[in-house]
Amino acid sequence: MAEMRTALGMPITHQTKTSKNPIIQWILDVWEGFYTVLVGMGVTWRHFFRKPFTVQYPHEKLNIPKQARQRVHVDIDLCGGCLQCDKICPAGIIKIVTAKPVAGEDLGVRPNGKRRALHIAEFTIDHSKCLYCGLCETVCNDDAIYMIPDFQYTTRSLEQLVVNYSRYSPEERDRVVAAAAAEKAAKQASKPAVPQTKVSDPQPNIPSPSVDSDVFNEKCPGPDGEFK
Amino acid sequence: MNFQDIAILFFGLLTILSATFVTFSPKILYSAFSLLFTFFGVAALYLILSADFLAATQVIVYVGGILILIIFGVLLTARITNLEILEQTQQRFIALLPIGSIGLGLILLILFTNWPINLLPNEPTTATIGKKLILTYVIAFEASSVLLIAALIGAVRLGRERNDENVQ
Amino acid sequence: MSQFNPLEAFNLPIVYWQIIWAGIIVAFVTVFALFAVYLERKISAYAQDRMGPMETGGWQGWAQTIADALKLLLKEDIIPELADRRLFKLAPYIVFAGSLGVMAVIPFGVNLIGTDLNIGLYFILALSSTVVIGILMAGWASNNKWALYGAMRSAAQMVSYEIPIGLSLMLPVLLTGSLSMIDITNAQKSGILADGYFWNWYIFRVPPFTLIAFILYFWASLAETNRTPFDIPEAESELVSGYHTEYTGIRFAMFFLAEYANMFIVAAIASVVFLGGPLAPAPWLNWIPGPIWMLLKSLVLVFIQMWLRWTLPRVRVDQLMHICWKIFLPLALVNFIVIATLVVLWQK
Amino acid sequence: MPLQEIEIPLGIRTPNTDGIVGEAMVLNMGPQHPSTHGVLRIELHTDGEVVFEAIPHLGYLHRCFEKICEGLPYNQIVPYTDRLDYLASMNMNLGYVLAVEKLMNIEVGERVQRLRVVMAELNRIASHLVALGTFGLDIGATTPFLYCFRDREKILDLFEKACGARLLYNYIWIGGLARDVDENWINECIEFLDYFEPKIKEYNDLLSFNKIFIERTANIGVLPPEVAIAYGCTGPTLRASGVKWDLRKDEPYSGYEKYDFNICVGEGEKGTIGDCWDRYWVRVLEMVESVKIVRQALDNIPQEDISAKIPKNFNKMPVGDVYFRTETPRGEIGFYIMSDGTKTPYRIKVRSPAFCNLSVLPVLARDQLIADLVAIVGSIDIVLGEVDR
Repeated sequence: MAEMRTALGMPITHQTKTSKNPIIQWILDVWEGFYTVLVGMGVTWRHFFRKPFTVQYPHEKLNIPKQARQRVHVDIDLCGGCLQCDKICPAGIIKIVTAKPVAGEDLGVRPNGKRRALHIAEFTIDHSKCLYCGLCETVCNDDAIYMIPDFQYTTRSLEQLVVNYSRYSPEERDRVVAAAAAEKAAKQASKPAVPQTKVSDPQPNIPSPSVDSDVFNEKCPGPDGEFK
Repeated sequence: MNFQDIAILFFGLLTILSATFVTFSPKILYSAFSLLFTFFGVAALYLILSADFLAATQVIVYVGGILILIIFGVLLTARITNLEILEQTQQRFIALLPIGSIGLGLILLILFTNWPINLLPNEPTTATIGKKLILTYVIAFEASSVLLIAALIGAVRLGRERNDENVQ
Repeated sequence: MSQFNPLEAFNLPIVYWQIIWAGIIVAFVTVFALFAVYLERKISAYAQDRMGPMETGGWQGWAQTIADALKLLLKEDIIPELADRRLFKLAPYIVFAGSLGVMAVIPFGVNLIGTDLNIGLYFILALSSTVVIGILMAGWASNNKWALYGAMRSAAQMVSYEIPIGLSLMLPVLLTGSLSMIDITNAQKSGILADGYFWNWYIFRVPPFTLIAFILYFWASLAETNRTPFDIPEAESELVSGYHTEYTGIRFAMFFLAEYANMFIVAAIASVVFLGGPLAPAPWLNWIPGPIWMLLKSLVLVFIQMWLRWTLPRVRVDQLMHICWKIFLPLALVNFIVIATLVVLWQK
Repeated sequence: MPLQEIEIPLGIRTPNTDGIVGEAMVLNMGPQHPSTHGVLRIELHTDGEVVFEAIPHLGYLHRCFEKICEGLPYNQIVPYTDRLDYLASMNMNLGYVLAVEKLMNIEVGERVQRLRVVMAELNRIASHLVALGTFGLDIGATTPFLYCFRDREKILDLFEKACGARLLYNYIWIGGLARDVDENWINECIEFLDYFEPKIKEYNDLLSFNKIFIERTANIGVLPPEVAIAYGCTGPTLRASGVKWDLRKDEPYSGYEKYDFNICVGEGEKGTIGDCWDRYWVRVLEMVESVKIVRQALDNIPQEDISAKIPKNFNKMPVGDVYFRTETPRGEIGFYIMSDGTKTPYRIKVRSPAFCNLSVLPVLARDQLIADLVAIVGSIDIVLGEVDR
């Protein structure tokens, strides 16, 4: 190992001088103690004049790469309701309730050009149990769920970390789920279902997320990040 | 009543009160700790009587040495973690005889001594003490140092002996 | 050189002056402790590539320790249920009083001193031994095993290190022929070559020996003040926090204050005894008053104490004793004997 | 020495000096204590400052890892392995993934293998830096700890750029990697290695060769090789006792056989072979070796699809059991996986190195001072997440 240490500029072996004479040995020991203390003081002395390694956190932030996995974010407009993320999540924190639109109801087109086939009646993520493994991100076909580098989302209670990303209010959710169930029941009775009243386009009256979390109501940075 | 009188009264009272506490406290550690105040009171009295070297010696020897030894002794007993180390008083009447005679002797001594009333001016005593120790009382001084060295050697011998047995 | 004599200037009876000086000392120690804690945090930060307190008070977080002290004052005073309440309450005062009392004989200027006892140095040694009692009291009364261990270690350590400290401090006493702090200071004004220069200070007076005595005193004083590498009474990785593990709020603050006051005291003693105290290093610097020189010298020593703390690991209990009895004591003894012989020869 | 001659502690001893049976003082070190490296509780039976019996009590961080695994598909277990040894998550991922790949007979490509080695070795450096720093902290030196963390931060930055996480990576997947790294990352990695190598001298000046540090650690907690083997110690703890045993050399996996590096063993430079200083020093030397391995692995790294071999689902698993062990910074981690053909494992058993290394503590701690016990606990470098699982 000696050649390796010389290559690094380290002493080959830090062999201290030893002596048979106990008095000389005593002097050598005292000197070594004194000398190594001075060497150590030299190291810290040089550091007094070095630029600090840390940054003053709230005022200046370190550059977080945009692929950082700090929080799960859902772009609900893109979600097709395939439930892949729900299935892959090791901690089981994603709860998705979908409902088929009733006959004749058109849910429009998603921003990525695909047809919206399902009501995403509920899309709840319990952030307090998240493992930050990023598996949900890798299985999503529509890039609707992804990790964002937003790490400041402290809340005052654990309940506030359970966030519903769906645009449907609880009443609307119950309504579409009931409607889908009714139509299914009606189909099973092999009768053409009575056309229901058309569900209004969810876009005009966007209900706020059902949980009052200031943090989550704020505009989240996208995957490209507005982070410095 | 000037400042000195007040000081003498205060420190005398402190000494006597804490000494009483040393004697009558049921907890042995309380006794030990109140010795601190006794020693300090005595040192302060020395200081008022312009014996400043004696006062500092009183503190350094009794507080810095003997008191710490006493507390160490108490703490090194088997049940140090027990806060309730109590002291038992036994055979009070037998003890009364020697203590009473010594006390009587001291009281007689106080009453029949011709105490100087005027306080000496505050003069340095260190040099005088040093000269007296090394010139006038040199034999006593050296004898006591020999005694101390003998005690030290004895202590080292005792400590070593026990270690050697442990090694075997 | 400050020749200002407060006794003459205000024409006060000496008792009043001493009471005023006591007040000044208490205020000074408190302010100094706050400043020293801030300094310690900054020094540790810069030694470790950090920034330390930066927020409180604006510029460089200067108000951080003031805020911390206020917080400690406002905190609940918790006394453990099974602790010995009376001794638990008493201990911080004894520790604080012990270290504060020493300040009485430290000269800040040639005439700026609480009381010029003619046994000044001896008085310092005597009074600093009372701190041990307070620490033992705190450790035992806490009814906590870690605190007890800390107290025992502390007592053993401080009692042992009094000896090399005493022997090292005896060198200037031998050279001066007096125990008074003022006499020791004045004796460093003149000596070899020209008067009033720094080479007259005792650290440079008898070349290797007084320097060794100074180094020995400085290292032993680290043990006396429980500083790294000799901070084993409060070694946080072993004993959690040593003898003040159970203390909170204002009582903890008193221990803390006493610790930082002690740091200043040992530095002040070193600067008076070895570095000429309030004397300027050269006559043409005499326009700077003595108290500033005194503070400057003490602060440099305090800085070195902190610098050492953030560099070195901690020694073990038995190694501490080994260093004291087998390294410091022989060196101090040899030093002492050589200087004593030299002084005797000199006077002949 | 035959095994029978090794004294194994049985029961609790009592102090016996000069025929006087003293009363033991029972001291609870932990679960909240500055130097137990997590929620470890050590029951100390002391006589004054001398510890004559130290009994570790575990389980404060038990999270049922093995039971959780029985209910999860194979690929979802990977994030849970991160949490075993949270200071060396990459190595944990690698150990588990290699075990599953052995079960499924997957051969990954050259780039994946090399990147896995790079990540594992970088994580070894990061983990050893924590070990060094906290060991210094146990001895009372605060500054080296901060320096070590400063350099570890740079490794974590690299990891964050590669996979998005700083501590729990979920980077090494069954059959591949979560993300590929680009040329830029490789350059940054080499930049880091150039920066890091001279820093080792700084640690040595400040800590390794400091007289006080040597006095505190040399000849303390000597672990003879026979005892180390008898207790199943692995990793630096074993190698410091002079046993040349490293799975990267002895049972090469993931292409370790291609790299040129040394197995660092304790030589008793400052005291006896197998003392605390040797355990510390072996870690310092291993960081140098890891730097060497990373350089070799990054040299001319081939381009390929890193996700080609990732299985789509785990519905058709081979039935049977498999055991695979790898070398983590703390020693051998072994994953024993029983498969019944379903997509979740029937049983997973983890042989964790820190647990086995900790079991030797009662032997090492006998008749040592409390201060030495702290040094011993620091030198065997346990991570409670892995001890308790």
